[in-house]
Amino acid sequence: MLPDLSMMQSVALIPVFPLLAALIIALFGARVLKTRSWMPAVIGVAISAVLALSLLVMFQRGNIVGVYQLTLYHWISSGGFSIPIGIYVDPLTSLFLAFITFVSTLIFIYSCGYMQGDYGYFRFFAYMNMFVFFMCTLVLADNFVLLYLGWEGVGLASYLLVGYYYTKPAAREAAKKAFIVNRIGDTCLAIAIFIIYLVFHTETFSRIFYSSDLKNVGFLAAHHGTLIWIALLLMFGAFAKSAQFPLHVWLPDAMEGPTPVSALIHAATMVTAGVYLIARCMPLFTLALPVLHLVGVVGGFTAFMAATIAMCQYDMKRIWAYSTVSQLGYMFMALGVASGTAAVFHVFTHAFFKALLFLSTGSVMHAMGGELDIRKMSGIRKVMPITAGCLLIGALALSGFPGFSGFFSKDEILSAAMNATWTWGPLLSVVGLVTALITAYYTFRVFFRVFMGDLVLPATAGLHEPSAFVLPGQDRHESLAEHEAHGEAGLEAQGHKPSDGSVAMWMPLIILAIGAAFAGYLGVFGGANGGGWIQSFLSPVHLLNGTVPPVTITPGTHIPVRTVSTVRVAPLMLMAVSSALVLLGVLVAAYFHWVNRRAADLVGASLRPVVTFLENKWYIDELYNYGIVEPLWLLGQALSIFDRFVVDGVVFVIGFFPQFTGYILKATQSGRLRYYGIGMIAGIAVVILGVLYLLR
Amino acid sequence: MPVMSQAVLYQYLALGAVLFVLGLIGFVARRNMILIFLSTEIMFQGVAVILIAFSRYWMNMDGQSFVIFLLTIAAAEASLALGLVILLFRRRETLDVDVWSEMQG
Amino acid sequence: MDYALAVATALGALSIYLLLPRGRGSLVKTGALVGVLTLGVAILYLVRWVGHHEAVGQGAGLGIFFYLFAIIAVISATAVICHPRPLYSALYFVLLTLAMAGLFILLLAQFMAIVLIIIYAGAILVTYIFVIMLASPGGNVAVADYDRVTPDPLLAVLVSFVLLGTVLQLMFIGQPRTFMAARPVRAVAVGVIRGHQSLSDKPALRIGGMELLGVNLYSQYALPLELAGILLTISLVGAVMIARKNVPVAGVLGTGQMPVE
Amino acid sequence: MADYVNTSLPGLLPEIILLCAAAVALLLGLARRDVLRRLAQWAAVIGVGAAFVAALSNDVERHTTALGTFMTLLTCGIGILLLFSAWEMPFAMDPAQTDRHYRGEFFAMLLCSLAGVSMMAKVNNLIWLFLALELVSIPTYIVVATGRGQSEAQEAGIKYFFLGALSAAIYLFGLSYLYGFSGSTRFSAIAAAFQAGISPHQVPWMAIIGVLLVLLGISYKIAAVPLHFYAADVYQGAATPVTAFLSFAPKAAGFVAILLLLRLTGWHFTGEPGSTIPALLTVMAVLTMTIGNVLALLQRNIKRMFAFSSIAHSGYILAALVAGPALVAGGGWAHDGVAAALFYLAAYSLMTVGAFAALIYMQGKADGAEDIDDIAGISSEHPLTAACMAICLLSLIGMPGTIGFLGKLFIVQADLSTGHWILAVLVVVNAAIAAAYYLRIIAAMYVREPWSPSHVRTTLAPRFAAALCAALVIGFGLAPSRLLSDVGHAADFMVGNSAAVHLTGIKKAGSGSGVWSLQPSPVLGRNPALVAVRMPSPSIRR
Repeated sequence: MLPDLSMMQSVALIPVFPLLAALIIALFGARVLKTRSWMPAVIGVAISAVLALSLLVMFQRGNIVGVYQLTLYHWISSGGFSIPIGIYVDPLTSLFLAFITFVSTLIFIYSCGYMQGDYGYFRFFAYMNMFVFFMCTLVLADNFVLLYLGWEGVGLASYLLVGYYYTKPAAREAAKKAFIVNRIGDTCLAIAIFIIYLVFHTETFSRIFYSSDLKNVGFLAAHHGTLIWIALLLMFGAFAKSAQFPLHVWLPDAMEGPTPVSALIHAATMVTAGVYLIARCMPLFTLALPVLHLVGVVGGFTAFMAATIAMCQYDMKRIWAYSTVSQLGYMFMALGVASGTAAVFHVFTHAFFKALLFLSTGSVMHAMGGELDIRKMSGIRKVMPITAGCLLIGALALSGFPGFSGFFSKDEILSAAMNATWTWGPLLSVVGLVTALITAYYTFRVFFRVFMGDLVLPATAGLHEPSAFVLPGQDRHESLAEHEAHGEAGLEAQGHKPSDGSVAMWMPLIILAIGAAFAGYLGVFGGANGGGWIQSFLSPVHLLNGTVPPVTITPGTHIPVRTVSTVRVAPLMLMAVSSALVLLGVLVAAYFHWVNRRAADLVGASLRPVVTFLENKWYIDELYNYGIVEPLWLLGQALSIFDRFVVDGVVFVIGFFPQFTGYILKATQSGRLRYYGIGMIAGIAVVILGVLYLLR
Repeated sequence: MPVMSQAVLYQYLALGAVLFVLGLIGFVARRNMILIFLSTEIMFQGVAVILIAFSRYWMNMDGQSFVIFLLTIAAAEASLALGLVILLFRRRETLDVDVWSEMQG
Repeated sequence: MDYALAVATALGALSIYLLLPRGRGSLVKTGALVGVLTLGVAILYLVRWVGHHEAVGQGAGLGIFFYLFAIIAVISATAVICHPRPLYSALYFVLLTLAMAGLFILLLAQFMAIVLIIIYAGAILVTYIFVIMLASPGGNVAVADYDRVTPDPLLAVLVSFVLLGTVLQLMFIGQPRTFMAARPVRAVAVGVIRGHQSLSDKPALRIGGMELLGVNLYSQYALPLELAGILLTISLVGAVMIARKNVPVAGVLGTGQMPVE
Repeated sequence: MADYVNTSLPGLLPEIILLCAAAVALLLGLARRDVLRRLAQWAAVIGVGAAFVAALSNDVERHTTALGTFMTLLTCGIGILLLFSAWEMPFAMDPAQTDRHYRGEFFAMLLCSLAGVSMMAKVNNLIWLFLALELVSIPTYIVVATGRGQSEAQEAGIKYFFLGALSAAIYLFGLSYLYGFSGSTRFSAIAAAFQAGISPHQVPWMAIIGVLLVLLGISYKIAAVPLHFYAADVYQGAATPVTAFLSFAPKAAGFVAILLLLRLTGWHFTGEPGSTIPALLTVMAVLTMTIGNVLALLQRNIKRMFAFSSIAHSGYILAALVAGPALVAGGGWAHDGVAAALFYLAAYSLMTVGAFAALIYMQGKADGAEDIDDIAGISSEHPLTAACMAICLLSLIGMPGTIGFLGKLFIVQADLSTGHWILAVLVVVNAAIAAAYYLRIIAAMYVREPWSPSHVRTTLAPRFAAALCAALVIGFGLAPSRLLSDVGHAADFMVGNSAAVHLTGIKKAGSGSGVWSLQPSPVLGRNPALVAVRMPSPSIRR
């Protein structure tokens, strides 16, 4: 059945509406729209969401089959060199588009309430729209150059948004760090793209991935090394954007941006660009198996590392940031065992529950006047019940509690790793299980600390998020001090009592909560042959799971043919184990952070009499604590220090090196005519000396 | 008309190079703006002698024509230089070039 | 590497280093001594080199004049860059111009020699001296500090003489004929390519080559000649633009003084 | 053999028009009444426009060359933008000065310089080359020194002029050797001499020294290491419209001169000792882009930052020249380093003039806004100008969709396809570093809030120029085929002819770097890579 052409062209409009909205806001935001700037933003993204969802429906109904490519315009075409601008639509694209625009719309609606009264209201929406435009371009691109446009564009938007509260030094630093790390990745990606052109003489996906070269043994043998380099460089590009070790350092710091930005960019969409890139380029990666395995190993390590670090953080947003890094690690683990479907499934569910968690946290932040330290608040479910409920659902999904969305997608990954033909695949699976335990622990640590127990509110509760109205020259502490001077009366006069916020804020939470709770069932039911809907939906993208005909490149390197999408139900054993571990994690967290918050402190004390032994239920909890939680906690501390000093240091050096060189070179710009003359003559003398040397 | 040998030519080339480099030294060693520009004139003289020697060697007039243009440009630049020197002297009451080094870094 | 040449270059560097003005502890006499030594070594080297490569010794009779004018030129150029008084530098530059004119005559460029003297010694240098007199603080009685002390003589001399030494080494190493193709063939070849006639049989050369120069200028370089005229006009206007005092407009400030920052 | 560069008087019509317009502007600028003086700028604009039309109607085959036409069109196009940017210039002198007369001479100077740039591509002997270079330079010396009343301008003037005279002496020294080596000043004779005189085992030192000295002397004009020192001080000190002019005119002239010079050597100065030229170009390219970028990182003064970025961009173009004309069959046209260099030159001119025009608009009457803080948050008050500036800056970064991206793309591909892997990677890495300081400006404009109300110029001309530049940056970024074909023809001319000259009698150098050696082939000059350029759209000269 032929695809509906007009429909396909309307797909090309998906990025256009956010772009239009961004332009309208940029041009008229300051003068005309002002506080109404949210209107074009939300409308633009909502139209895109409708279009994207209808595209999804068309794929589902079979109106469109397989891959559809539409060249809109020949950008450069000259001789043998041509770069078209076109769209490449397959179920993968459609799925990404759908959740990007859908989640964006919800977050935009949320932002209307959240950013109310902010100093640069219109700028915020202009950048957010620009971001959605670039993200959609990235996903829709039919060639690497266009993809690079989107890639750079989301980086630019992210840079502007992280540095949004430019008066905060931390925000400036975070923006700078995000910039440097992303530039590393961008550079790698750019070089990879150039090499791809040199090897394949085209940049278009369809011509590369379906190229007969990839089945040509001679071609592969000739280009084996080059293909490894391409995959390696693409991998580093993906690592930087998706915050994988050692390029993950920017993500936790990027939480300095407004919370909706964290939710949209640094949790739900932009960071998944790396996953998209590798999933899209899976045909290339399957020809460079060592690199693919490296992706898996680094993913596993990152998942574990970030989870342990998350255990010993106190800032809620930071915990979720590390959890994002960790969950992205899961996705790369799946990619590493050539299971794109599992990775994409997790991206899909993660978008819902992570956006939910961030937005709930944003509500907490909004209500508590910007305070996010989990030690300073407790039992706030009493003042903001909706948020508490939503955050609980999000936490259940994140920790992979049986029946919630995270459970199914995580299990898909674990079983894919377990079933992988690669020798070390099962080991990755084990790492994933351990990480699942830790994840459950730190997730519920936050929940129990903050929402359960007695009501304790931080001093700043009731203020707006302070950074939202810090003007140039005014400092966050000043506004806090001002607030404290006003005292309780000031609270009544200036702010409002802590609550769930306006409808615009809690409505999206509830919708996201529904998604977070039930999205996972799409991976189990609704499919064609009794399998999951996601799997059968993505099955036309047969390159996603490395189903490339086996080619022997060098003796001993045999590419396995695996079709993970046929594994519909994960082994029950694995499910049971992971459920048990998650439950254990939740229980431990509940005990230490809800039931008996002192217990953790008591453990450090000396042994107690038997009575206390019995009173303390055989110290089983403490045993767990000693045996599992405490060592992991220490490991987390250690990794956190490593993170802060070593990895950060390396990034710092990379950013610092040009500046340092600059300071040395600065001496040459002495401002004196004579020295400039001497410099010129010296340069020429060196050149002529070189000639003398060469002529001898 | 005796033909000029390469050996004789090289004497002139050496002289030209020496004059050129003396001009370079004057340019970078001295601080007086007028002297600095006078040094560039020495460099031009060095180039001129080389050109005329080549002209003699190749028995054509291109080198001499070149020198005419060289002198023209040298004169044009000299007029600019002197104008500039007068302007700068009016501003700072000195011919020291090191005074003019406020922009740097 | 040609060691004799290297020694001569190094001696020259030393001499210039010593000769550059350096305030009180002046070493001019030592510098001059080293300079004379340098010239001696250089002349000996050149004479030996020419004798070695010149079988017939054509034009040897004129060699003495070359050395005479060359020595004057080098000494006066050195004096220009080393003299603490700018006025003397300018006068030495006149001497340099005269010596160059002598060399030009040796090279059968009589017209160029006259032009050089008229333009440089006659016009440009007069302007220079005028500006020096105009712009010298204290009217040329005292020598300014910046003229008496050279800030970085070593660096300047070192860098420049490395350049000179390298160029000279390149020039004199090996047989000259390996560096330039034999001329007759090339001259003919080039002449054929360009449609130029060889000039050696033209009587005009003997009377200074003015006729040929004129033909050359107005045929081959007619367009550049026009350009040169434009350039002169521009620089004239530019010099006026640069050096003019600001004309006060009646009623606006009206001091007519250039503000001094 | 035909003349090496075949230019006749009708071919010089655009330059003649420019110079006549300059004379008119000069006379008008000296009129007694200010009303008449103000006609000078209109005379200038009309002159440039007429030159543009004259260049369009020139017969490429008979009167001039593809390169000459391309450069004239580029010069006149950018020239009009520069004139618009400098529209208010004669009024914007130092407010402390008492002279309130309108200075029409300024435009005459700009026109003369533009004529020099345009003429540069049409010269056919060394003397003419020298005069054209000086015709470009001398007016710029004047406008730098007189551009504004502050003492910075005078400091810039003396640095630029004196060091310029030094560089002129250096390249004259080299030119004298080139003449001495070949016995003629004509390009055809020099090329023939290079053809005859070079073999791997016998390299005339005179030729090498001559070429190197000319190359280095001219690299002053393009602000390449090691003759880059002056750039920052001069760019900072000069009035902003003059700075904009400096970032185009001397640079374009210098690159064309370097191209002509390399072409004289037959592009392939190879053989073991002769490989100095590609080696030198490589080292210069690497140092130039790296030093320019790292020093730009440290600047807070926008004009100074642009100065260093201008150095860095010269480095990119040099990197393209290293690739040279790649006469490898089977590749696209983009493998042609010369085409990449010319394309980047055009791209760079557009984006930098656009950025400067926006900056001029944002600056107050007395060139107030120089520090990056001065333009903070300007986007909310002047969204259009800020957007133009942002577009030009993104293009300088190399954002896809802009002309700057294509420029870098072609350079990197030219380098990669000729085997200069390291150079290509360094270009990409440098582009990454460069983004830091460009984005700082964008962030200042868009993220921050204004600290103080900004005074912008009231005139629309610079804003118009900025908008036009931004539109062209995007337009050519999305539809580059016309520009590509023009550039392709120019490069075709440059390479094709030299290949024909050197087809005979040159054997491929044995070892060497091999990078610059020509592969003698029967289709040289009709090289498939170059012929391919012809196909997409009809030639500029129908």
